[in-house]
Amino acid sequence: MLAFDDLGIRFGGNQAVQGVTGSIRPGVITAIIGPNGAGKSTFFNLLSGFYKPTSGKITFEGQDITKLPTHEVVALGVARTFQTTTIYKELSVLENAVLGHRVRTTSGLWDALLGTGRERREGRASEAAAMEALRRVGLETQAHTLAGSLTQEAQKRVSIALALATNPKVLLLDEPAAGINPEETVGLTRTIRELAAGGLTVVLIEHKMSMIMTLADHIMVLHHGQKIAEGTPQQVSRDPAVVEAYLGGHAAPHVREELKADLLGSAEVEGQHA
Amino acid sequence: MLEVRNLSVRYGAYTALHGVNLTVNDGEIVVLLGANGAGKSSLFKTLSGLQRPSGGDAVYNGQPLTLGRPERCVALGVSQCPEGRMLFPQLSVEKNLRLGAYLHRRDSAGNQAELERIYALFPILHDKRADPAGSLSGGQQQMVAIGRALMARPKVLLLDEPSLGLAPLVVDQVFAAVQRVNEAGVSVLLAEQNAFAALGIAHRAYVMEGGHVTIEGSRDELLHDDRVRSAYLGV
Amino acid sequence: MTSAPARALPARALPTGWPWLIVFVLAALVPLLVKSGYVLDVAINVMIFSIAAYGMNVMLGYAGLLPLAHAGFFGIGAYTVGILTLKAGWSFWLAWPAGIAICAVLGLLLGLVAFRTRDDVFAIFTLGVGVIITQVINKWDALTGGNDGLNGIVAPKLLGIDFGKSASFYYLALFSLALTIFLVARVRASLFGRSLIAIRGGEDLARSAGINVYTHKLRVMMLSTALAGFAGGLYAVYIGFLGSAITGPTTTFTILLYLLVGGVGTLAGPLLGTLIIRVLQQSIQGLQDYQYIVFGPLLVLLVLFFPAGLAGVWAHLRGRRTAFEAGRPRGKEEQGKGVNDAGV
Amino acid sequence: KVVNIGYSGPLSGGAASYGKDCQSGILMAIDEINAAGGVTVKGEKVTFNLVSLDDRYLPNETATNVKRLTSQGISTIFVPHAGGILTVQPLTTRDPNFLLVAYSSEPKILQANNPMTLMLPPRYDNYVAPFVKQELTTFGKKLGLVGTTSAYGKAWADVVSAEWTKQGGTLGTDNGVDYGTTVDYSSAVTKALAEKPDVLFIGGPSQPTALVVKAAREQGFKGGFIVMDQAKFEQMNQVVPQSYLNGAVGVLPVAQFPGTQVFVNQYSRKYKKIPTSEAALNYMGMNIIAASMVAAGTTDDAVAIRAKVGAAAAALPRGKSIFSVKGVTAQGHVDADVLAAYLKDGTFTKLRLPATLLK
Amino acid sequence: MIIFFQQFLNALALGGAYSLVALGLTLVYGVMKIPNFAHGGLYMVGAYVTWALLTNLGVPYFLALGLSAVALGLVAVLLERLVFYPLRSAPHIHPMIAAIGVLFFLEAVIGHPQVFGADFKILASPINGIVNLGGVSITGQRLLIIGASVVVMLALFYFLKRTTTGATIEAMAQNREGARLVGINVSRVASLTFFISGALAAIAATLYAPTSLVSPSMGEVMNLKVFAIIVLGGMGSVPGAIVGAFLLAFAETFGGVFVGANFADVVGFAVLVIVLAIRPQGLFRRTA
Ligand SMILES: Nc1ncnc2c1ncn2[C@@H]1O[C@H](COP(=O)(O)OP(=O)(O)OP(=O)(O)O)[C@@H](O)[C@H]1O
Ligand SMILES: Nc1ncnc2c1ncn2[C@@H]1O[C@H](COP(=O)(O)OP(=O)(O)OP(=O)(O)O)[C@@H](O)[C@H]1O
Ligand SMILES: [Mg+2]
Ligand SMILES: [Mg+2]
Repeated sequence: MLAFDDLGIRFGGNQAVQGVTGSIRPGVITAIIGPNGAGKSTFFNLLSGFYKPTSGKITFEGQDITKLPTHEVVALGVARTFQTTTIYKELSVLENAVLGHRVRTTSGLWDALLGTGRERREGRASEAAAMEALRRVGLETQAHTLAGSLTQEAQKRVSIALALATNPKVLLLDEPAAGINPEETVGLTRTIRELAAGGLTVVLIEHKMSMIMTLADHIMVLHHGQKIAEGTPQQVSRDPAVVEAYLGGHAAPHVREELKADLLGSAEVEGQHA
Repeated sequence: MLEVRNLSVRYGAYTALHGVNLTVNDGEIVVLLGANGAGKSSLFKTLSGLQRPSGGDAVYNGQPLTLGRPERCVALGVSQCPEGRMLFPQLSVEKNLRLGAYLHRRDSAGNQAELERIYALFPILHDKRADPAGSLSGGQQQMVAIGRALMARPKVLLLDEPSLGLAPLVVDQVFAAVQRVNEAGVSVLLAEQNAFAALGIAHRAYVMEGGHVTIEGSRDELLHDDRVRSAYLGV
Repeated sequence: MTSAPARALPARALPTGWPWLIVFVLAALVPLLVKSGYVLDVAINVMIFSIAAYGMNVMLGYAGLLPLAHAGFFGIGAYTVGILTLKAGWSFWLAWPAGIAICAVLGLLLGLVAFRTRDDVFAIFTLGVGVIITQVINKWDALTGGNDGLNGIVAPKLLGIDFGKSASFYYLALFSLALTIFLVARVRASLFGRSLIAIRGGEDLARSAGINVYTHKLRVMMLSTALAGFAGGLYAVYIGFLGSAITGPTTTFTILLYLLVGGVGTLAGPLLGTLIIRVLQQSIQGLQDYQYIVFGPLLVLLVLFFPAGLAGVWAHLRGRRTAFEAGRPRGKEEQGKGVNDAGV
Repeated sequence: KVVNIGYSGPLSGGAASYGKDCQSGILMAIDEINAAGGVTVKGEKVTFNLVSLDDRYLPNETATNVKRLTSQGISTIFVPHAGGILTVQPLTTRDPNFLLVAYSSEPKILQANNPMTLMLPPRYDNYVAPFVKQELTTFGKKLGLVGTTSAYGKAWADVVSAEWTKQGGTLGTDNGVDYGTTVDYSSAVTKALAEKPDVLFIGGPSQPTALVVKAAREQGFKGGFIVMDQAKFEQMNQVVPQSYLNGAVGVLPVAQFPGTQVFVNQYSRKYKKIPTSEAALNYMGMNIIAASMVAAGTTDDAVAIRAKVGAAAAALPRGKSIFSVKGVTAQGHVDADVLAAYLKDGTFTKLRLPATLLK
Repeated sequence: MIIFFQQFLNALALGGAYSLVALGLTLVYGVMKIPNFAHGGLYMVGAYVTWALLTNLGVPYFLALGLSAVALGLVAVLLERLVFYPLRSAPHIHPMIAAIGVLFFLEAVIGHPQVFGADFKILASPINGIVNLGGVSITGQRLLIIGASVVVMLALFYFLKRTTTGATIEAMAQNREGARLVGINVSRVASLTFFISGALAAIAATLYAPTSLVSPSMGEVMNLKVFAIIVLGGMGSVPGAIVGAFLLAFAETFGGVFVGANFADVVGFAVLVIVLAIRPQGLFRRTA
C-alpha cells in the first residue's frame, strides 16, 4: 500500500538514504532495523512527508505523495511518532489526542469566531475520536492528566494515541520501546499487536531485538542508507550481511520460542568472558 | 573510593532521591538498575556537580563532590557521560572530544594520545572527526559523548544509560569499551535499562526504586534475585 | 522566542465567563460615578491598547510567534480611518471595518513571506517590517501627511450619540474591548485555537499530527493584525490626531510589555497588564526625572519575580492544589536527541 | 496664593533635550516672578508653580496629560510640539476651558482658528528673501538642498527653493534626510556636493545641522549655507569651529539681540548653557501669561486671560519679552520682530527683513 | 567615479562602526541566547564615559578608549550577574523585556540633569587631518574607525577560533550543561562574553562618536540597526555580524544615492526583509 521506488535523500555531502525500493504490505507488522545512523529515522521522515526526497518516488495506495506536504500525507492516512518522545507535555492526555484528530476536522477561524454549529459538532466528534484512541492504547483512565506528568512509557503511549487519532491506515513508530524497561516493553508489544490485529498497518523501527522478533512479520534492514536485506525474522537473523552489520553476537538467540531462556543465558555467557 | 552518603535531591516540592547510600570501590564496575524516574539520572547529576543536593553528600577519596561545581568534580577525576549526551552540535567531533580534556588543556601530548585511544575504541568517530557532532546519528553521538567523558581521564566514569537507542552491535561495543576502560584502572558507575548487558560486565549492582536504593549485591546475587529477574530481566 | 511561558488556559474558557461579566458591569458603572475626564481618558487608553495587546496575545500567547510589526498594523488601522474619513469623506462606521480588513489582508501578505522564517528571526523580520511601515507612513506625505500627521479626525456619531464626549466614547471602547475578549476566548476554546497551542508547543509535532501549520499561522496572523487595526481605528477617532511615532517599534515593545506583565497566553493578562502599567506610569509621572530610573528596574523586577505575569500569579495560586500530582515523573526531554529531532 | 501652570512636553527619550530647553524658559520666568514676590492679581499676591508632565512627544500622551492637568484645575498649559498642540486644541473649549500656549511654528495651529491658543514662535517666511539674496550674490547661483525632512523642514525647503529660482538661481536635487534618525550624514552630503552647488540649504536641530556643515567642509565644500531657523548659530558653534560656518545666514543668536544681555547672563548662570529661542520664547510666553492674568484680574478664567494677551504682550518690557513684540494677532499668534544675520569672519551682520512681510 | 569612491569610503567607516557594535550583540546572543536590547544602552554609556574621561579628567584619547572599554566591560558583567543570570532558564522573551527595562534605566540615569543631562555632547576627535586621495576625501577619524575595526575583528576571530578560552565560548553557546560537564566554568564564560560585548560597544562608541553626537537616546537608533545586522548575518554568527554590518552600511549609503537620501533607513530594513525572505536563516547560519 505504501510503496517507494529508488528513494534517496542527501544532506550536504551525506547520502543518508539511498536507492531504497520496496513496499509496505497492508495488515502486517513491518520492522526496520539497522545500525545507528543507517538512515532509519530519515527513511521514516521521507515516508511521512517530513523530508522531501532528493531522488525517487513514494506512492500511497497508488497515489504519488512524494511532494505532498506532511499534513496532507497525514490526511491520506499515514501517521508517525518520533524517536524522541514528542508530545505536548503541558497539555492533558486527552487534548494531545484531540489534536491528532484535527486533520479530520475542517472548522477554522470563522467557525471559531462565530461559534458555528460545525465547530461544536466537530469539537464533540474530536473528543470522541480522541477517547477512542486513548482506549486503544489503554490510557482512557488518564485522559485528564497532564501528559508531561506521566511515566516515560505512558508518554510513549500518548504519542501513539496522538497518531492513532488521525485515523491512519499506516502507523510509523520510531523506536517505541526506547528507554522503557522490559516489563513495560512487553505491555507495549501487546498494544502494538492489538493495533495490528485491528487492521492497522504498522511499521516500526526498533533496536530491541526481543521485541522485533516476537512482533514483526516482516523485517527490512538498512545499512549506510541502503536496504541490505529483507524477509521474515528468521531469514533476516540468519542473513550473514545483517549479522555482520548489525546483530553481531545477538543473532543466534533471537529466535522466537527460545527467546527468554536464551537471553538470560547469553548474559551469563557474556559475563563469563568478562 | 566514591562514597555516597544519605544523599537527597529535591526538585521544588518533589523529592527525587531519599537518602541514597552507595559506594564504588576503586577498579569496580557498579551498575545502577531502576525503572524510569527511579532517580538514577538525578544521582548522576548530583555526583557530577550539575545538581545541588538537598541533603547528604558524596565524597571521592575524602573530597566532597556535592557542591554543585562540575569543574571541581572533573578535576577530582569524576567525569560523566550524561543522559541526553549534551554535545556541542555545531563543533566538530574532534573539537568536542578535545573540549572533554579542557582541564588538561596544557598537556597537549597527553590529549593527543588519549584522542587516539578513543578513535581506536570508536573508529567511526575518526572518519567523522571533521563533521559537526550534531549531524551524526544518535548512536554515533553517544560514542562522542562517551569519548568526551574519557578525554577528561577520569578515575571514576559515570555513564548514564550509554546504550540508549544503540544498535545491539554497538551496545556490545560500548560495553566492551567500558570493560576495557575499567581494566585500565577506571572505576565505572553505570546506569542502565539494559539489565542483561549491564549485569554482564558488572562487579556489583544496586537497584533503585522511587528514589530509594532497594536492593544491592554482587552481580550473581542480583542475577538470581527474583525481584530483579521479573522486573528487569523479564524472566 | 517561541515558548510562551504561561500555562495553557483550560480548554473551555467560555463557561467560566461570569467573573468577566462582573468586571464589565462594574466597568460600565464607572462613567456614572466618576466625572473626571482624566480618569475616563486613562481608562479609554487602557481599553484601546489592551485590544491591541489581545491582538498580540493571539500570536504570541496562542501560537508562540512574536510579531514585532504590531504597532505598524495599529497604525495602518488608525491611518485608514483617518485618511478615509478626512480625505474621502467616509463615515467612521465604514472606515473602521475597512481599516480592519486592510490590516487583515496586509497581515496575510506579510505572513506569506514572514512564515518562511522562524523563532527569533521571525520576530526580527517583523520588526524590520514594522520599521518600514512607520517609515512609509512618515514619508508618504501626500497620503499620510508625513511628519505633519493627520489632524482633525472627528469622533463619530451614531443614533444621536456623540462619541466625541469622553463618557460616550468610554462605552464604545468598553464594548469593543468586551467584543475582543469574547472573540479571543472563543478562538482559544475552538479547535482552531487548540491547534495554535499545538503549534506553539512544537511545530514539527503539529505538522505530523496533520495540522496545516502554515494556514493556521496565516489565519492567526490575520486575526492579530485585524485586532491591531481594530484598536488603531478607535485610537484615531479618540485622539483625533495621527503622527507616525505611535506606529513605531517603541509602541510595539510597549504593547509587548503590557502583555508580558499581564501574562502571556492568558485571557486576563493583556487587560491586566495594560491597566497596571499605564496606571503605574501615570502615578510615577510625579517623579519627573526619576520616573524611568524607577520604571526600568521595576520592569526587571517584575520579570524576575513574576515570570508568568500577573495573571500567571493567579493561575499559580489556584494551581497549587494540583501541583503535587503534576509533579510526578517528567519525561526525559533530552534523551536520544538525534539530529532529525533536535533540529541542530 | 500659588497658581499652577501646566506643561506637557518630551522630558525623556530622543527629544528630551528639546523639551527641557523649552521647560527651562518657563521655569526661569516663574522663578523670577516668584523671587520678586509674585504678581498682584485683583489685590491678591500670586506666585506660580510649574507642573510638568512627560509626553514623550506622543500626541495621545499629551492629551492624557492635558486632561490630567485640567482636572487639577490648571487653566494655562504650555505644549511645545505640533502633534500635541493639534491634538489638544479641540479640548481647549470643552468642559474646563484652558489657555494653550503653543511653541511650534506649524501654520496649521493658526488655521484651526482656535480661540484659546497662544502661539509663540515667529513666522519663518520672513527670513527667506534676505537669506537668498545674501547667499546668491555672495556665492553663486547653484543651491544644494540637505535640510531635515521634518514637516517644518520640508516647508522651509519649499519656500527657499521657490525664492531661489525667483531670484534667478538654479536648484540641485533635494537630498534632505531626517536629522532625527540619521546616523551618518556624509552620504547625503556627498551626493549633494556631487552637483557642485555654491550654497547649501541646511537645517534641523542645531547639533545635527552642525554635523552636516562638518561633513560638507570636510569633503571640501567652500560655499555658503542657508541655515533654517530651527538651527541656532550659538549651538552649532559648540560642535564645529566657527570658521566652518563662515558665509552662513541664519537667525541672529539670542545673545546678539539688542537688550537681551540680562536674560542671557542670568540664563547662562542658572542653566550653564547659552539660551536659544526655545528658552527665550517660552520665557516670553510665561511673562505674557503672568501679565495677562494681572490685566484680566483672574488666574483661572482662561477666556478672560486670553482676551488680555495682546495688550499684555505689547506692554511687556523688553527685558521680559526678549524680542520686540508688537502684539498678538486675531488667531493668537505673537507678532514679534525677527532678526537674521550673515556670519563672516566671526562677526554677525544683521540682515534687514522686508517690511512688507511683517504683519 | 569620485563620487562612488567617496561613498564607498563613507560606507566602509559606517560599516566598521556597525560591525563592532553588532559583534558584541551577536556573541551574547550566541552564547546566552539573549537578545540584549540593552546593548545600545551600553554603546551610549560608553560614549559618555569616554566623553567624561576626555572632558572632565583630560585623559588622552587612546587611554580613554581603553578605560572606557574596561569600564563598559564591567558594566556589562554586572548586567549579566544582576539581570540575565537570574533569568537564565526563563523563556528568552523575559530577558528581552528585562533588557528593555535596563535600557530605559541607563537612558534615564545618563540623561538625568544631575548626571549628564539631556543635551547633546560633542566628543573631540583625536585626529583632525583630512586625507585627500585624488578628490576623494576622508577624515583621519574615519580612517581610524576602518583600521581599528579591522584590527578588533581579526583579534576577536583569532581569539574565538584559535584559543581554548575562545572555544569555551563556542562550546557554551551550543550546550551550557555540556560545557559545565567538561569542567568549563560557565559563569566565567558568561561574564567574559558580556565583558567582551560591553568593551566592543564602548570601543565602537569612542571611535564613532567623534563623527557624530553623543546623546542619551543615541543607543536606540543603533539598537535597531545592530539587531537588523545580526539577523541578516544569522543570529549568533560572528562572520555573519561582520558581513551584515557592511551590507547594511553599503545598502544605506548606496541606497541613499539611488533612492534618495531620505529613504536610506527604509532601504536598510528593506534589504533585511528581502534577504530574510530569500534566506530565512540569515546569511551565515547553517540550515538544520
Ligand atoms: N537533518 C539532517 N541533516 C544532516 N544530516 C542528517 C539529518 N538527519 C539525519 N542525518 C544524517 O543521516 C544519517 C542517518 O540518520 P538517522 O537518524 O536516519 O539514523 P537512524 O538509523 O535513525 O539511527 P539511530 O538508530 O541512531 O536513530 C546520519 O548520518 C545523520 O547524521
Ligand atoms: N529538573 C527536574 N525538575 C523536576 N523534576 C525532575 C527534574 N529532573 C528529574 N525530575 C524528576 O525526578 C525523578 C527522577 O528522575 P531521574 O531522571 O533521576 O530518573 P531516572 O532514574 O534517571 O529515569 P530514566 O530512566 O527515565 O532516566 C523523575 O520523577 C523526574 O520526573
Ligand atoms: Mg533514528
Ligand atoms: Mg535517567
